Amino acid sequence: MTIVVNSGVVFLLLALALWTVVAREAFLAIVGFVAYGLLLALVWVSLSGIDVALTEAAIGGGLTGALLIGAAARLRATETEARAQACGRPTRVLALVVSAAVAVALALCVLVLPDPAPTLAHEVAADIDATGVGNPITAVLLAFRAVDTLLEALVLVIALIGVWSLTPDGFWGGRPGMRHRANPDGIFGYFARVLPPIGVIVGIYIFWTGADHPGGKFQGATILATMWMLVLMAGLADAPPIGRRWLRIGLVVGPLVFIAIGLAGVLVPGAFLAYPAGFAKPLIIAIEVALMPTLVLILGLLLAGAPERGARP
Amino acid sequence: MSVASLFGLCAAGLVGVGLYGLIVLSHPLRKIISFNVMGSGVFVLFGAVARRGAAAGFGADPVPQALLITGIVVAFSATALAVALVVRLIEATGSATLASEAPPRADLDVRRD
Amino acid sequence: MTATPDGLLLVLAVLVPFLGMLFGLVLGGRHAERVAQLTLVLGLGVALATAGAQQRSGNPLVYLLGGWAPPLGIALRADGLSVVMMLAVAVIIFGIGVYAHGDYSTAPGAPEARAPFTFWLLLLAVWGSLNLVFVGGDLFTLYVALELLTFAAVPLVCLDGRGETLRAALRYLLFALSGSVLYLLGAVLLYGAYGTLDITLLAGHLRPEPLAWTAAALMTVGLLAKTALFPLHIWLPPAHAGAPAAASAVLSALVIKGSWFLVVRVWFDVMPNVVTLPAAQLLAGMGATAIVAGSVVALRQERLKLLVAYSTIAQIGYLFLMFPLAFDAGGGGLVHGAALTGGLLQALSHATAKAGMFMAAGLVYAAVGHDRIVDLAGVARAMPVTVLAFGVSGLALMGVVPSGAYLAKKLLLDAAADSGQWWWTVVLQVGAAFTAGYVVLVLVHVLRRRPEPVPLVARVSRLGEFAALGLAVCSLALAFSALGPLPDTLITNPLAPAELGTTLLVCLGGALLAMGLARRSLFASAPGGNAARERPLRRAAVAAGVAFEQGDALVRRWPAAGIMLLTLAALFAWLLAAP
Amino acid sequence: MPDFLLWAAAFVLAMVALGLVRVKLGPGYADRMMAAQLLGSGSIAVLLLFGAATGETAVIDVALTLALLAAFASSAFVHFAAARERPAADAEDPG
Amino acid sequence: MSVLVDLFTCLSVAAGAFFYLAGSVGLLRFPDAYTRLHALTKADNLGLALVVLGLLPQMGGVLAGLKLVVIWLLVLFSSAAVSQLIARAARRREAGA
Repeated sequence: MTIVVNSGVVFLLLALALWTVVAREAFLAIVGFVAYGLLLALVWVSLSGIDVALTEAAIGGGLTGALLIGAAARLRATETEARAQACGRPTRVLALVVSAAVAVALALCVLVLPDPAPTLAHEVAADIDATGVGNPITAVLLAFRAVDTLLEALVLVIALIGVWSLTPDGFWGGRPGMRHRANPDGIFGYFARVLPPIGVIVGIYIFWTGADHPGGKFQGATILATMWMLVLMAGLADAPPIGRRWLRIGLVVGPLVFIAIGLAGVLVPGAFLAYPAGFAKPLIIAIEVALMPTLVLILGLLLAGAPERGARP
Repeated sequence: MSVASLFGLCAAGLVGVGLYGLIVLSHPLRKIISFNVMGSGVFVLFGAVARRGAAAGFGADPVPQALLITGIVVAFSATALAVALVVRLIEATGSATLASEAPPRADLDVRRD
Repeated sequence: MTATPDGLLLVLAVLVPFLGMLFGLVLGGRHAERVAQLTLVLGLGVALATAGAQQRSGNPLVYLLGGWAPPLGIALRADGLSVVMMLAVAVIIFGIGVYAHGDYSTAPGAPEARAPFTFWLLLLAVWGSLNLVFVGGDLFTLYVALELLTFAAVPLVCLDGRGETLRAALRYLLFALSGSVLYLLGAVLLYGAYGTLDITLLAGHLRPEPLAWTAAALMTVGLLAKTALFPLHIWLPPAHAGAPAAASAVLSALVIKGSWFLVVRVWFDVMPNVVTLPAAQLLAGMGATAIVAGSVVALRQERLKLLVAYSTIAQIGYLFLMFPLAFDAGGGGLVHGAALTGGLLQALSHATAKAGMFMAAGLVYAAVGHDRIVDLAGVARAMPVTVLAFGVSGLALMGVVPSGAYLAKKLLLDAAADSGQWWWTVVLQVGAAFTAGYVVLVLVHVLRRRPEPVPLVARVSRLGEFAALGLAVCSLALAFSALGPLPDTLITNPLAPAELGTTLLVCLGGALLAMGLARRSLFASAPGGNAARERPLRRAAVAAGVAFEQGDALVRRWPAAGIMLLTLAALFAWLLAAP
Repeated sequence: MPDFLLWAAAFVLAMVALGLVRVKLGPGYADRMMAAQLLGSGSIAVLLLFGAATGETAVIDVALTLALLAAFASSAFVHFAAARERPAADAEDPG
Repeated sequence: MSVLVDLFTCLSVAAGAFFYLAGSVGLLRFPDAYTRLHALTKADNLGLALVVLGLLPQMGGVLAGLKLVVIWLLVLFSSAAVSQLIARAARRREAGA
């Protein structure tokens, strides 16, 4: 029975993917992409990946969509020019042939995947007690493969440095993005005053439940970051200048605490990123708590873009 | 057909669609969207692989699922950096074309005479 | 699998640069540079210690992160290949750090400025990511490392914020991202087939079967797109030529070596028994095409930095020649051996020399205010150390007698002779001749006399000149590796008539190529003067050169590059499956 | 019972798909922005029905996240789309 | 008892699904943007309300039920605000054109 729903999802997903490619305007493609992101959340639920579904719902639908639409609003004039440079028919046919070939090859690969499938689920089940957390995904992300999570935080820091490096020279140290001047008493202002308190509670809840149930720092941080951006978009507050000391500290506190706890592990149980017996869960939670401000700040600032004006409000 | 195979095949299609868009679309923002479609195709394939690995009381193999979360974050960072570059490129040049250089000129020596 | 005693050094090698970046970010202002300089010293120390530890034990260093063994956990592993690369990168980054002090220092009391601040942080980020690429033992961790490397490298391209460099950076980012998604796709298939992403475990499980072929093909082309092997070099020339000199040195000498190293890892250590000789021949064939096309187009350039950028394309091609030579005909797989050593040595020589060359070109640009090759007459007198650095780098790239590249070429030539693949001998020698060609081309122009002294628009940075010269000399000094790890039968007498004769022949060939292909006739005293007296031979060569240029412009169009990327994937999959 | 809920989920999904045709047709931006609306409430209903049918209670958290993020995304859509309709004064600060 | 509860769920969810149908048909058939907006937001919110109402008794605990209600309120609130904004944007566009 689930196959009916799933087939419907697959059909819609492919249709929306095609839409994002063939749509005439970037705006339409982005509408399609946001719809696509929402549907992906359904896919992850079907594939028993609630944690991934949460991440996808937060990133795929919300964050990426807002990022793209913000850019598209500024790039409209360049679309006609791009359309004029569209490839000719032979190129498109060739591209279609090679992409289809890759898709067919992948489909064949999917059909010949070994049965029974190799899995690490048994290993995770055997060792999860040592980590003290109940959610296997959290155990993988913060114990077995903790270094990936540390690197993920570094990826975000470097991406932010990269975005900041695009600042026009006069505005270094200024505030990111445009100043939004929506009417604070209008609908949008009202909306941006009511939604964030709820969002903050939900975000913290999703973060907190992550130790034992689906959820976690990243999903929670995304919600908090979007609420922050909502407040900025409504003009209720302004983005901080990128030179502020508190901001810089916030950006590095997560990775630094992570590395510090990791190095402490060298002394006591004897390996980088290992936790002493019995202290695993509190240390994992300490790392997640420290990562929260970093993730919220970076996600929000990535959305806001490079500084485009001075530090004065 | 199992759920995993169904979505695995769907993933193959998504990768194909994303690749096609990445090749033929000329506006960089559209390329970025196609990149995301293609990336999500890869992620869905990984999700299907994880689903096939359901065992030990887990609905899916947790290791690929954890990797997926990292992958989604990395893809978002890439998108943010790319979008910032596109915005800056257009502010600086007023154009979003990726085709940069003029076509090669014939030899100076030969043409001069 | 167990950890080895000194394994913690591997963690430090990755952590130290990243910690430097984080502290630089939080301290800000001119502290960013201070922190970076401190980190350069510390990191060099860690690299030396790692190399020492690996030498002492003779076995790969292994560290289990968090104490969890693969397949559940992640291991860091450093074999000889890794430590040599780590050491080279540490030395080159140190050199670049010294060089960049001139361009990117912040005066006391001055406010934090964009370019210096981001340069130092990104330099450290590139370093940390590269070290992770060298020691990572897990294909997914390596994917993250590759992305880290890309995100750190892309902003370096457009550090000066000009429109054309922004465009180059965007091209680079988008193409590199396509490449890394293909790599990830391959890794996903491997996990689906074998249930692990650990390199050594995978090597044990992998069998020649459709899943492995597809995965190998996808990962290979994905990495090649990031390495910019011809014809996938769509992004390289504008990016490397447009970036500021210090950044170009980082990009050209180091960043592309990250993905090249992963190709080597995947082919030699993950799937040595899956890859086939025809696939290796294709890889080397692409390399050979890169050498010819990159060199011809380099000779046709008017600007020094573009010339050096196109020469990078040729050098990248060189790095892929070793694959078929490392093939063990009896065992039917890739083996670690003389050919791999040769390839590695080639990479090190290229990295050091290329960094030196870009720095020298950058110094010229900064001092003269332009880098039009034909107008560089008299520069040799104005800035002799810089020209010396350029010349020494050029000699090192050519592979003349006392240099690392000479040894590398020797190793590869021997391997070609041993395996009976004589055609690669020809490619190796032709490649050297082309290198000689563009070095001669530049030197002829800069050494030319000029009645009045060259007007310099800026003071030449002494420190920068010596950094460039230092790296160039390092490249020559790699010849001393003949005293250490290399087989002592390799070079019986480097001054034997045959050796000297070959070198002379290569230089002569290079000079002829330069004369034939250069945009402006080499011996024209005034530009455009003697066009009427062109010989037919020169006309034919010029026509060929123009054809190459047009071909290059054709394959560097985005749709063409994308289609070729996928076609190559199909070709690799077919060649892996065929025999 | 689960079967019924799944049928209901499939039905709502089909309705969402039907509504998307309007987005394709346009003609104005308003119609297209309604897509975000429709998708938000539609996909949340599908998720809840699907979760209830398969007994996966954590799906509610996904729906909760989706509700918040869809609200954010659709308001961002309207905000930016409206901002570019006007002569830039509203959203951009020239100084 | 449980049969009654299930029946309630079925009826309520079916009614909810019907309103989704009504909303989509309205979105397709109505003549202009305002009426379409009206059809969509009203019908869909009611549809979601009925689905949530139907699922409430199927939830294990109070917290889950509470979260369901919060979801509905969130959607209600955001669709009210966003549809206002959409309508304004549409009118401004008409006025401008």
